[in-house]
Amino acid sequence: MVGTNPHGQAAETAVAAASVPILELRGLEKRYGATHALKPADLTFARGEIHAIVGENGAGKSTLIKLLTGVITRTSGEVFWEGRPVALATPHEAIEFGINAVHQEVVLCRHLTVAANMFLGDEDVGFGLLRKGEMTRKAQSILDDLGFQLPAHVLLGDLTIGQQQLIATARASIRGTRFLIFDEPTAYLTRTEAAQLFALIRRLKERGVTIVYISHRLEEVFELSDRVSILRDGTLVGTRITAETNETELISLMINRSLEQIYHKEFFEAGDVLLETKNLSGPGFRDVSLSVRAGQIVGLYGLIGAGRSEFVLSLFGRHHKTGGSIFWQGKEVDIRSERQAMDLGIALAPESRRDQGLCINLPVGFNLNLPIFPHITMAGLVPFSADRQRADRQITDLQVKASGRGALVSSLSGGNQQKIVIGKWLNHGARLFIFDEPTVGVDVGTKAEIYRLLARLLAEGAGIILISSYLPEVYELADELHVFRQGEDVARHAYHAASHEEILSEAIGV
Amino acid sequence: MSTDTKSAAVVRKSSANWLFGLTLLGLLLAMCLVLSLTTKSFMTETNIMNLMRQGSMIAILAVGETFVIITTGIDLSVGAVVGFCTVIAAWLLTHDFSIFATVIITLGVGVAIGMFHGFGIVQMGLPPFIITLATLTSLRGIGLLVTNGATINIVNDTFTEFSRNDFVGLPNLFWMVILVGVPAYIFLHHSRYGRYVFAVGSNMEAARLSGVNVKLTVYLAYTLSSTCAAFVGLLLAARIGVGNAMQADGWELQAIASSVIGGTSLFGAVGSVHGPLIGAFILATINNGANLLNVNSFWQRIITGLLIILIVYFDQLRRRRG
Amino acid sequence: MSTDTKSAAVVRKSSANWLFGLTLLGLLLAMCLVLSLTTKSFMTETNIMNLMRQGSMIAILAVGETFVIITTGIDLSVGAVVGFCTVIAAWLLTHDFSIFATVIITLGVGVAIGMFHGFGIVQMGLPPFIITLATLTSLRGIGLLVTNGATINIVNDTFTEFSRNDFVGLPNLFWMVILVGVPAYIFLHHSRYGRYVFAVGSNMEAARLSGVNVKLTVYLAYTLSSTCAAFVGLLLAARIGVGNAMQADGWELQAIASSVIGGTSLFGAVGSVHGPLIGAFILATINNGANLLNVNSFWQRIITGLLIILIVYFDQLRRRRG
Amino acid sequence: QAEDYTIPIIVKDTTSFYWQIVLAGARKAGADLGVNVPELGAQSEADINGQISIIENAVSSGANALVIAPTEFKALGKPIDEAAKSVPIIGIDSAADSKAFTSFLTTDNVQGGRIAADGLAAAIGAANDGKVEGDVALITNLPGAGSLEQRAQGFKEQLAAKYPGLKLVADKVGDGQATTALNIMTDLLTANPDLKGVFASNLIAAQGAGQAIAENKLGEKVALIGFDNDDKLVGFLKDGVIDALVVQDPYRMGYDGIKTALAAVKGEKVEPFVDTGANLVTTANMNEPRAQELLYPKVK
Ligand SMILES: Nc1ncnc2c1ncn2[C@@H]1O[C@H](COP(=O)(O)OP(=O)(O)OP(=O)(O)O)[C@@H](O)[C@H]1O
Ligand SMILES: Nc1ncnc2c1ncn2[C@@H]1O[C@H](COP(=O)(O)OP(=O)(O)OP(=O)(O)O)[C@@H](O)[C@H]1O
Ligand SMILES: [Mg+2]
Ligand SMILES: [Mg+2]
Repeated sequence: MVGTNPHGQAAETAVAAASVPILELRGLEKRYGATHALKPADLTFARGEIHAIVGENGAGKSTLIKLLTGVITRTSGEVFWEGRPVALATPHEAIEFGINAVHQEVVLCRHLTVAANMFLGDEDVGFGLLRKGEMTRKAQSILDDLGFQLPAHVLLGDLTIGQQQLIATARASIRGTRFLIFDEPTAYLTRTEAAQLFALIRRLKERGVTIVYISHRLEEVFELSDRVSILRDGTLVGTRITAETNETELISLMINRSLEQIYHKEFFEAGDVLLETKNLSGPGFRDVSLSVRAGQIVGLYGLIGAGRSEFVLSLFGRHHKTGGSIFWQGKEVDIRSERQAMDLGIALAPESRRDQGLCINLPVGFNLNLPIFPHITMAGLVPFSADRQRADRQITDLQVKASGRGALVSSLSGGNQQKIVIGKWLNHGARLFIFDEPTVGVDVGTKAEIYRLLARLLAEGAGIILISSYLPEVYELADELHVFRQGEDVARHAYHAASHEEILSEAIGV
Repeated sequence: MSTDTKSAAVVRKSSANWLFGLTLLGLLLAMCLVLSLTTKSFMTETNIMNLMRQGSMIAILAVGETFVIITTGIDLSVGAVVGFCTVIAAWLLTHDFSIFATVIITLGVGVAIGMFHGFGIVQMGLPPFIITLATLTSLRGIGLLVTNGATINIVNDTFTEFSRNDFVGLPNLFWMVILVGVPAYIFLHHSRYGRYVFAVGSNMEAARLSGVNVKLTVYLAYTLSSTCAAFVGLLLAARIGVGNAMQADGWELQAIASSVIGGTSLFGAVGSVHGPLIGAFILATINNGANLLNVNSFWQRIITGLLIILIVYFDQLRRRRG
Repeated sequence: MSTDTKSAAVVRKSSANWLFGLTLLGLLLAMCLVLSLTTKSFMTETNIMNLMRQGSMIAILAVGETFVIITTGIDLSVGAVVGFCTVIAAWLLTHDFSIFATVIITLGVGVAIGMFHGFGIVQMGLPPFIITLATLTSLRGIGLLVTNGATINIVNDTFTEFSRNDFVGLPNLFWMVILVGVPAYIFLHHSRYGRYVFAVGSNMEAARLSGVNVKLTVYLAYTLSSTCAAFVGLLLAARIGVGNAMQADGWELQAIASSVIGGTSLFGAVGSVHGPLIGAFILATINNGANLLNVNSFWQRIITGLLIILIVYFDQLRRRRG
Repeated sequence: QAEDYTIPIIVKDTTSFYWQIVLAGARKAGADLGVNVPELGAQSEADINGQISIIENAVSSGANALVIAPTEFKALGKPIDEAAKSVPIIGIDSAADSKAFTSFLTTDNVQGGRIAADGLAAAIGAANDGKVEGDVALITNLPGAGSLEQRAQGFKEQLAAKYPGLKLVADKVGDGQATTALNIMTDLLTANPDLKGVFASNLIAAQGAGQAIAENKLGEKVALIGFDNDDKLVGFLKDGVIDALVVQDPYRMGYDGIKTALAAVKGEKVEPFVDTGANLVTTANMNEPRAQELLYPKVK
């Protein structure tokens, strides 16, 4: 074994168990056809450390994780587990070593119960039969132990996406007994849920579990990690000890330039009122009265499940209101379909890119142009040139990393997919833009671009409703901030008029 | 969420499931009630025995089909497998194989066909619809070739009497439903691989990432389906006393319809063993009742179609509400 | 990424698509070449004309079916609609309706059936498999009821001659493929609603939130499929000169197979118009060739099944690689 | 030299035993006469379009003559006219709406239905001390198949004309499956306890119906008439489950069809119409040589 090992010397000297890194990568590489997703990387993970990985969208973070958990097979390179080369060809093999991951998109079975999901692939069996009651009890005690207040017997599909994410975490933590990877775990979590997660991660670290943590939120990286590695364009550009670096250095390593300011905010003269709701009620929200003016960003903050998405879906005609009224540029309207909302001049970039935002097995160009086919149709037909021009312009403007407008959306990284969700509305000529969690899974550089884009839309006379569960984002950007709690609009603040703490307590309701 | 409300939710959930099973059973019983009021002959012992015989073969097929549908697949070949296996069984019996050997070999043929489907889907990456459609076509051809387009007469009386006889007051055929249904129930609802069948149907990627052997599970589902079909082939050969490759034409659609009437979702991950069984007997009762009421054969088709729509519609409603 | 590499990629992509179309066409041509070398009679004018006639009806059905499959649906009723529409057409013609009126009314029946499917799927929330299976059963029943299980003779010679005659050297039936295929191509690949068909098949909710009228699109797909089937019903009535509800049995499976051979994905959002057309003529050539080579009809079934597996397998390979 | 002749035989449905006997006769004729005989046929008796395509292919593949069993009277008329422009056509089994046949060797299916009615009446009479009365039923295997319609027609006409005591209480149409015929038969027996007789108008229907009667041990009580024959039905006939079979002479149709076609190709004069006949074979007469010849055709 040693003989075939080009780095044999390292393996030989690493006899003292404690000094052998738990996992070591040598020249690990992955290509998807022409895409070089991960260029040969050397990296070691020490026992019991929390190792953060940061990088732009499409930098190769998820690819690295998938390689380590046996989800995809590597193109070349070697992986050493406690000094011994391992194949890691299947998820099963990785689980056997005690390696597990919480993947970026929640991957669990909606039709099975929480307990069944937690023990999937590792069921308790007696006399050939499943011990269902036993497993439910165990799952419940694990959940209770972790402090997640979730029932173990309900169907997973009945939980919110954030709760599902927590179940995925709990599940990974009972399998990844040695090495646990989190790929953007907080993207769908509320603040309290995130706090629960951090507590869990620290506890696992105390137990000697090695943790890899991927996030676009740098403050989380600084809060949690011991070391941080930076990926850029598939290349591992460096590893830093977290205590010895700072946000500016990380950003410049990630995007190869410095970024003075992430939250790009411009102030415009408030124009005429575009949209106004009076005591609007609908499925999931009650009695919401607010107005949006041209040149203004109205922020909606709240915990996940507070009813903000439901509110904007009703504005967009996806659900029908049950009470109250909507005024569009002063005139009362009854919006009954998405098309009607679009014709009025409303655009909505929905919160779930996978379920609501994208046709992921269709090309990028198709997705970008889908909302505007009625505009570019001539005599019932879509002219090829208009189709191509508009798609190509969007791809260039948004710097979408794709092999062309013919590439399928499913081959893009998470963040680049998010750019398509937003980009498809920019050509539409709307006056009111609704962005529901527009920066979930988006890297800092792109976030800054998106914020610039908002400013550009405002400058052109549009109004914006911005929904975010990430308080700094709405706090820094919104001209007027509404706080939602359990379907109600419980507070309204002008720009920077209240502190983070005040807003949080309003959202939680203590 | 407190433990109390949690367990309350459990009770509600499982009683709803139970009620759903009941409601289908209720429908079946209501149909029986109406028929026993409108005809003299429905509630006679012979007719009930006939009904049990008539429903049982589709019922067994529907159980096998259900495994496949739960994995989001479909098995269009089951009717052809039945026909083909009547030929195999008849051929073996006329070539002096013992009944025992005949049963084992015929079931083995079923297993082989199922493995082939698994191979096509897992290894070759073919859509289940296509590979099973291809097998449908080819198997009928092979069966016809074996018999040279004719029927093989089965002269073994022990074999042919099996489908006719009763045991402890129930037709043997109905016992066969129980023989298949009980292990199938335990397998699907209480075994590890049964659960994997659901997991694969719900989210194949998640199942794979959890270390579930997805390929094996798919193989298993198709093999069970084909084996059930081969078993039905044996029963059919015994019942009609001949081997004929063109028999059981269209039974795949009846099996699928039974399964869906019994609450199986064609989008996968939803289904049971008892539902399809009840579904098959509902269809059998529709036909039996129509025959007893001497409804024109053409109206029978029309009514069957409409009832399928109605039953599945109300089932959807109930599930959406529940 | 520079603009150059991007446009290169575009070219590569679209040429790959083109090549895929070509490869199927290549397969068809290769089959023709082999047949013209092994038989004297294949490359005769009459035989090519026959081949065109024989493939054309399934080809038209396959185009209609493709719209439905792209929306991730399935239409099992097309064969029954064809049979039913031969009855309608024959009934109308024997009741002294003009040919024009007959054509319009029969197509109208097709539209109505498609709307009913749309209604069942969109408003009642039924799985396409179930609603079209139910229509299949019921329509055969209604057709049999109308004819009382018999056939209706069509005495109108102008009507019946249509399917036999040629125009500018091509059989009228083949012209009908062009008549349906060209607008279908433009509709699917170049019109707004054609794109919506793809969008709905890929992600219904995303399509909806992009302003696509999803319900209308679903209605449209099923209506087109049933209307194509009604049109084929007219052609078949003209070809066989009678109305008979049991005709076109199993054609739905042939249409689906043609569509899938032609590159349509049963998981939705992938498909074309030219693919299924070529697929249908590949199937027709297999049968024609087998007849000319005097292959036993049982072997024909076996070979057809195997070829379907092979063709779809290689298509998968090519697409995965491409 | 006869070897150079190709005379395809086109039957209605290659998947049934009856047509296999026709093909066997044709094959034998081909071997005896040195003619090349491709055996063609559609996938089902109801598949009209399939048969039309086969005729087209056969003509274009350069046949010298065609022997054909038209699947539907009206529908095959035009295609046969068309084909007759190129080659002589010999019709067997059933007629078609065409004057272009060089020769016809057919059984009259309507007549077959009448014979079945006579057979049924005789069987009921024999079982009921000469009283020909009571409830009877008809089971048709498949809707929409021409010859089955004609048999039903002949059967019903004869009942109405000659046996007023026999009341047709059920006219059932199956879906081509023996099992369906079996289920229909058991339900008929349940719904009509006084049922006296049944006519199952083809091989498959008779197999199913016979099985139901055997299962319920009603061979004595219910008379069953089948149409066509195979080992299974002959077994039933022996056991008294089936009282009589209407038997045609498919082997001869096949054999003589090819023979006549060859004569026509050579320009010899041929008989324009030959009735190959339908015979009633009962349990009583089944051991006569002619019956034996019909019941056990030399298929292989
Ligand atoms: N299945 C695939 N086929 C082709 N290319 C792929 C595939 N999956 C990922 N890629 C490409 O590999 C590169 C790295 O993707 P990866 O998902 O690892 O990025 P990431 O760092 O996780 O980004 P994000 O922060 O957006 O999640 C991207 O360019 C992406 O387009
Ligand atoms: N999958 C679901 N199943 C059941 N109820 C849900 C589901 N998703 C949301 N809800 C309920 O709908 C209501 C509003 O949820 P919604 O998603 O609109 O909240 P939100 O404030 O938009 O949160 P966010 O956008 O951050 O996810 C809540 O009562 C929530 O519990
Ligand atoms: Mg990622
Ligand atoms: Mg939301």
